[in-house]
Amino acid sequence: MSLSQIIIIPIILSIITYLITKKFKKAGSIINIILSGYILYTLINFYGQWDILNQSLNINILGGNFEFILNNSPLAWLLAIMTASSIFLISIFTVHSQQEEKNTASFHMFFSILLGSILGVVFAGDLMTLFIFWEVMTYSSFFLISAGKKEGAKKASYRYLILSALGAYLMLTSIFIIYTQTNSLEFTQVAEYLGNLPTLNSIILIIMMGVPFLIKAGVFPFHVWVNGAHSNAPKEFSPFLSGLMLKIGTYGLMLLLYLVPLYNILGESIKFRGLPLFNYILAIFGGITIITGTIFAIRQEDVKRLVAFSSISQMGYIVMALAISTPLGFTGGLLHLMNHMIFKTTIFLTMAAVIYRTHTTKMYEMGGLIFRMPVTFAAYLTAIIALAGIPPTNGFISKWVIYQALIQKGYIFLSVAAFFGSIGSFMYVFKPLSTVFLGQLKPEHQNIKEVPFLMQIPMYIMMALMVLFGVLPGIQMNIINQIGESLNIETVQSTLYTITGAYGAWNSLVIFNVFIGGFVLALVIFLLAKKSKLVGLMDTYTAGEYMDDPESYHYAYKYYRPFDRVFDAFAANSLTKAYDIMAGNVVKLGRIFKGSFVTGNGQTYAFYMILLMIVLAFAGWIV
Amino acid sequence: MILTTIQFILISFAAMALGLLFIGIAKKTVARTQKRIGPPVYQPYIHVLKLFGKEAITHGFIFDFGAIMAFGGMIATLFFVPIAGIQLYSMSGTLLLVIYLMAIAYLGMAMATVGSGNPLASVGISRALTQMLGYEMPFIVVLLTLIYRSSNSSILGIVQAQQGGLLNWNLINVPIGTVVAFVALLGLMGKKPFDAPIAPSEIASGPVVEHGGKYLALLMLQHAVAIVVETALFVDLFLGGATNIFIFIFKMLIVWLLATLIGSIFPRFKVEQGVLFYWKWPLLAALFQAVIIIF
Amino acid sequence: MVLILGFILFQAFAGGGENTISIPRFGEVDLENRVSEHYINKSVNSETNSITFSQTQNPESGSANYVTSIIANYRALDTLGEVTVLFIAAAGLAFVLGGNQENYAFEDDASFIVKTGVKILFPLMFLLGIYIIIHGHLTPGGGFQGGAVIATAVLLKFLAYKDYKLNHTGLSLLESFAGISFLIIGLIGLLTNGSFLTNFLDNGTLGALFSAGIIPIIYILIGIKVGAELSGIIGNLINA
Amino acid sequence: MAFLNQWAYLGGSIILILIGLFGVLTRKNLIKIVVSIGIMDTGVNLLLVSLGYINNGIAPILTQTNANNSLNFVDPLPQALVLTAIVIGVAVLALALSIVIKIYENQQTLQIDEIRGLKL
Amino acid sequence: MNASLLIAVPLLTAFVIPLIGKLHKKIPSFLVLLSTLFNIIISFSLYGQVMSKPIVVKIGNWTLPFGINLYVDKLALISLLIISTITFLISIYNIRNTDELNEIKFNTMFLLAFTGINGIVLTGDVFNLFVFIEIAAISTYVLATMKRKDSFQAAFKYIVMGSIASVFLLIAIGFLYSSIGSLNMGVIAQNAVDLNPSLLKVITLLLLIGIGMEAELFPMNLWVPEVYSKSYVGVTALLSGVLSVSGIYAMIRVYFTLFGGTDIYLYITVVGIVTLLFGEFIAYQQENIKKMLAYSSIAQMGLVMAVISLNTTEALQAGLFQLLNHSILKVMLFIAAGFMSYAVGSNKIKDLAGLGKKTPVAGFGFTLAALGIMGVPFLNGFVSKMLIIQTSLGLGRYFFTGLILLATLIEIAYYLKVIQTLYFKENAIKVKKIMPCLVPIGVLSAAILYIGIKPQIIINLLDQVGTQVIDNSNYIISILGGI
Repeated sequence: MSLSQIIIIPIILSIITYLITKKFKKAGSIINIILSGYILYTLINFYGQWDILNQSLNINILGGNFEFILNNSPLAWLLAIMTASSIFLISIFTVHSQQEEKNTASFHMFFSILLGSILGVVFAGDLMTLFIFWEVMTYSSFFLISAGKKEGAKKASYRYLILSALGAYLMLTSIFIIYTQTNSLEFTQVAEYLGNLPTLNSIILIIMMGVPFLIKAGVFPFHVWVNGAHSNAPKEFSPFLSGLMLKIGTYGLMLLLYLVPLYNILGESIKFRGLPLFNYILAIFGGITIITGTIFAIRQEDVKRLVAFSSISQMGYIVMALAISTPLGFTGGLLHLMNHMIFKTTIFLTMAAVIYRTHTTKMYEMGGLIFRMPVTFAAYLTAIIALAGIPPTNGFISKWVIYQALIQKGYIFLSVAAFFGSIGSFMYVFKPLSTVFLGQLKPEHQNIKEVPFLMQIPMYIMMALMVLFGVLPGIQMNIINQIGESLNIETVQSTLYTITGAYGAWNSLVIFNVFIGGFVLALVIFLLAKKSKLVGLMDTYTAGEYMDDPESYHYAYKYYRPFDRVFDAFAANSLTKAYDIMAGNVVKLGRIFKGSFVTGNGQTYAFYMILLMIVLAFAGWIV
Repeated sequence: MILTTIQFILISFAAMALGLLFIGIAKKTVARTQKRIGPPVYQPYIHVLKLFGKEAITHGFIFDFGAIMAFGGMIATLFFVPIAGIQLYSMSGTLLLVIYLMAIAYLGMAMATVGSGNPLASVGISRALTQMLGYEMPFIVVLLTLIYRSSNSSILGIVQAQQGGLLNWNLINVPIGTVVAFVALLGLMGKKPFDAPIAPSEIASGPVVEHGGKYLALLMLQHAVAIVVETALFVDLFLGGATNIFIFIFKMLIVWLLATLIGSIFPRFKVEQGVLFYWKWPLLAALFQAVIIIF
Repeated sequence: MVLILGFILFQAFAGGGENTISIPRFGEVDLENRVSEHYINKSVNSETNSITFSQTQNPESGSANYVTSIIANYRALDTLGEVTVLFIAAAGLAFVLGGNQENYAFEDDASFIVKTGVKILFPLMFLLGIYIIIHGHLTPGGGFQGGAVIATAVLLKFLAYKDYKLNHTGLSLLESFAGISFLIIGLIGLLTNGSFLTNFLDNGTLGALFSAGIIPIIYILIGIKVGAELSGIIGNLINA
Repeated sequence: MAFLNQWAYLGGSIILILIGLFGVLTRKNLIKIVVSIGIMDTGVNLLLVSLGYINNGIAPILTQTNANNSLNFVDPLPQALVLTAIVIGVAVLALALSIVIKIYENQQTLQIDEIRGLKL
Repeated sequence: MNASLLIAVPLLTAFVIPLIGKLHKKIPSFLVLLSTLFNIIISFSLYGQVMSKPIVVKIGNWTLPFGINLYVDKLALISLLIISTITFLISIYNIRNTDELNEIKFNTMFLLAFTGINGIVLTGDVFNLFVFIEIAAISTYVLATMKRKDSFQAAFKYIVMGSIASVFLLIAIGFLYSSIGSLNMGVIAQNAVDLNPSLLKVITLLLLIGIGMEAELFPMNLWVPEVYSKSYVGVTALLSGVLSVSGIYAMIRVYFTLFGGTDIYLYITVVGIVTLLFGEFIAYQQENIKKMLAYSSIAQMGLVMAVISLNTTEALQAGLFQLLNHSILKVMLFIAAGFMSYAVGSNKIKDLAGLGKKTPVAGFGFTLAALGIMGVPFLNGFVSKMLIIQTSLGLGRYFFTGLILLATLIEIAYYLKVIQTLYFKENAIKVKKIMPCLVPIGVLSAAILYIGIKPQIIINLLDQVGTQVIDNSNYIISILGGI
């Protein structure tokens, strides 16, 4: 298949998917599995053919002077692979999990459209193509989100689309401003043009272009949509939303930061510690995002909301690292981008599995599921170890590189934010672990089973990936370095299992050995000691009390109350309110218009007609 | 290979022994400050051996797994903290690593305890994690300052940067940082006034409430190793380490005793009080220090 | 408010500078630069030549009444539209008032004098209407005026008799018929001379009764239509 | 006098229009509004005719007495237009009246501010 | 074929309907169908001829500029095609759904309105324009009362405003005639440049009021919401999708052809923008779906006028494209919405919850059209939006663009609400079983998608239209011959 085909085919196929799935519920998943699998295969064949693979797709639009320009670069390839693979895995997951859903057909249709549009976005060779597929992506994801069962889904997706549309229009405006100057929208020409502009104008243009990306990435001022959307989306879509949609936003940011080398454009502007102020502000936004996300994540009682907020904070890392735009920062950002996709997808998948069985997302309504769903637990455990950045998983490596980048430049605030996020992540990832999987098993969950095998497959694969990349980060470094070359950024030197940071190198093999060693030692000691006897969970120290119902014996609700008490004031007035007020004003203005003009009295209408004439007449004399 | 393994085992057991000794000394010291005679110094060894002998109860595999993970993780951490310049595995950039490796141990412990299904344990863990967020912030800021200063993120490198006399110690060059780090160390070691997580009188010494027999023994060993690791880390970072093992241990002991004494005279913070305390003065001081160093 | 508007409207008469066109002063209209000159000289298609009453043979749009010639011939499309408007009004009115219970007719018949007067007047007025319609192209008046007169006659009937009814279906059929034939005439013009509403008949002598081609026919049709519609409107308004 | 002679018709007709407009804008009775519309129409027609007037011109009809096109006829076109305009005006008025009747039947009043749906 | 048939045939049919309408219940609807179809065919047959040079049809065979003439250039042809096609589809919809109405009267009026609209587009004579505007207006007055009950009040307002507008129009025509001495658009266009400025201004303002009535410009459009929401769906669709087209056409004729040389475009820009914002802001907080659509179409009209009044070829191109899309999309929206609200017997948006599944066809139609208006790629609305933004930015009108984008954002907001209600909410209102109006929605959807994916043809066509309209010398020459 050619590039244009892998973009168009899913979009065309979606309708067929819809029709078939109306008949056979499982068909949609299977079609998507095959489709994404095949696309994955094709993409793997594309590996290495950078910039040879330039194609144009002639759907004439916008007065014929336009055609889709597609281009295969390492970065695009990476994101495409990530997209296809995660859709592949999630589709495997949906075979069972979509059974009791009502609108399965539309789910799969939009999922497949989404696949095509995201591929279009990443392979886009010019701004217009990017924009068009961007819009398609936005709308299809909107439908996917609002298909969520919860009532909040409507509001969330609504907010999501309005924000996205706002961003889209800013982008569009800047695109056309550029287009009217340079009759081409190829990234290279655009970069050239922006380079020649006076700094202020180019910054304004770039901000207008960047806002939609920031919105998609859920960065600080625009993060309001993320939690609602993630927590209310269908349980199978949340993994994708968090694992990839957010990354597409960062992809756009990367285009601005590196392909349109912001660094050169802002070369002579104000600098802060050798970093253009613009980038620094972006990084600061990243930091704020981390802190806000963490604090809110710790507060949550709904597990999906919790993970959603953790996504926000993790995106903060990526944006921050990318904004620093040193080689280390770039590498760290990309590494974390990949790793976050892996472990966040896993977390959401496990949560989807849990919801699939327990039909609730409130953490205090579950508990002790470890004995019922061990595989899910294992996957979740690995994922959170990765998320909390604990060796020997992939999460730590990327964070380590980011820290290196931060320390190298000595950004104190950013470092504090980063560490706050990473240590806070201990708190919020441990909360579901302890309240959902550990602790007392609820009576109503006595006889639930582990999810079907098909739903376990993605978890296994993800676990394997996390450990693999934890031990051999060189695999990722390889493609990252290629990306670096293609964007002519000097690369971080690395072997299969070492990465050389600014101060000191990383050697995952040693750590792995030592870790195994310690673990074995402990195991030996443990086994040497006397065999212990197994007792039930209710058979514990109760200070002489008799406890008979697990409900009251499961410490889950408001797990971190003391901590939350510190931030109550902060959480009370969030940014969301501000946006709601804005929406309210539109209504008010409408009321004013209506009240003053649409009185329902024909004479008033006539009066306004005359008034208009008079006003215009006098305007005519004045002007 | 064999040699490495043997060294590995020896070092770990040495560390355990040392840690238990420290615990004994601490008990003695506290008793003396409170006008008591206190247990003999070798009491902890007896405890551990006895516990290994006793029969224990378990609450399922996560209970076992957690205990193993806690101990193993702490052992693993041990090997990245050079004690008197000895570091079995040579690797640069260990400082950040150590912090996170310790986290493994804590995570394991947390899992084990929560896996027991005892709410008191859960409360303890939630407190512990909350407090962790408290003391890590200033501590890590100080560490970053050190790394930036000696432009090297490996502990050995920082030690080497302090060689040659008292004046090169970070104790002198980074005084505020040292103080902050020490206060953070108190929290790290769960000493009063930062021992809300294991408050024996409120939550029946929280995390370990369910542990008996070998589990408790494992946790005690883990605690012992943890003490060694933390004190050694402090010595390495601020007291210029040492080439001679005895001097090194002496320094560790001083730090440990200091911590113990302070702990023995302070009342207990509530958790959020602790956190807020850490974020008020220590964090500000650490940031101030960092600004001084970096600019 | 309204006065300001009036002020604005009067601006229109403000004489502009030279070489700008503005509204001529009242009564000082110069037909030279208006299209109507050609209408008066009947020289739209042909050359300007002197026209005299009852002598000129076959002038273009051969009606002695210029207004009629304009209405029914030069600007016949307007008239068609106008007829349509009236048709819409009649039909619409019938529809709007259709099916209402109340009856706005008088309680009882008018006095004997009125009745007798109507008895005498009705045929005369009807006749007068027909006369006006037929001589539309010679004398003042025409289809509309005649139709109006006829409708007035019908109104008299209503005044006189409280339970006077019109046959609305018949009227509407009449309207439709008249309208259709108007259009058909136009279409015949289209077929014969390749242009809609062309005067395809011989114009005869200026001023003769049977002259001016299709103008009398159109006017008769209009007369029928208008008479029917207006009386229909009256009927509907009085008692639908 | 000359002034009057010149402005009587134009000005008068415009004033007539304005009166009608004023009525439409201010009257509260539906019938009166309709009547005012009628006044406006009349004003416009008068305006059109007067725009076509020529000083001491004669009616644009050839008859035995004035039987030649070289005579000083007034402009016939506006009169034709006015004829059309009148008819249209009549149509609109009739329609408006019928609607007023219906409204009266539904609401039993003609005052605008008592009628639901006319004044909210 | 002769263009005058475009007026004659529908009129004839309209006259015939009362005669034979009694024979069978459905005859009137089918007659309407036939005549609209006939119009489509004629318009297409004129296509080739018009592309080479504009057609001038003399009525009554009088030499111009003395007789009345019909004038068909590309713009007129496009408008004719839009009008007749849309009306055709609406009348297909009417066949099944006019049961509660008086068939004969309704169809007669419908057809007469159609005639009037055609006349507005075709005529080349100012007074004739007035006559046809009146025909369209009066017949819509009647149509507005079709639903009986409350619709009378709305219709009365409509009549009052309409008659004031027509008076103004008449005054303007009188002034034009008495100053220029002819009613032919060509002659007027030729001399309009020399008009005395104050006179010119008065005339243009009067015309703005008079024709703005049809073009639904603010504040002449205040009758729109009530009439739209109170009248029968087919009528609403006709008003919004067809009458407005003719209104815009008349505006273009007057302001580009008659007063092409003069500078009066700022008025329209301002009025257009105000109309746009007015419509969007009110539509945003409507609970009644028909009113929402009404305000939305007001806004669209404003947008079209504002864009057109930028007075360049591209602007005309963009504006006309938007107009085309508007008439397609709005008609679809009105049909679908009317269908759904008929199914649940309510106009409240919240009562339509879950109808996307219960009445799939209408739901699909509404959603597609709404997405088109929002400007989703690969639908027609996207292209026109692109063109508009491109044009206005190309002219450096940043503020203007900003306002347009703001309006579009609000538009997206309220259409989304409806879509979500349709698909992702539930309520227990029971749905009447009625045959889905498959044909119109199908055709319109096809059009939307086709234009969205291959706008090439239309864009080129409109480009030619723009170039032809933008300087009125073409018009003058084609009417009066070489000057």
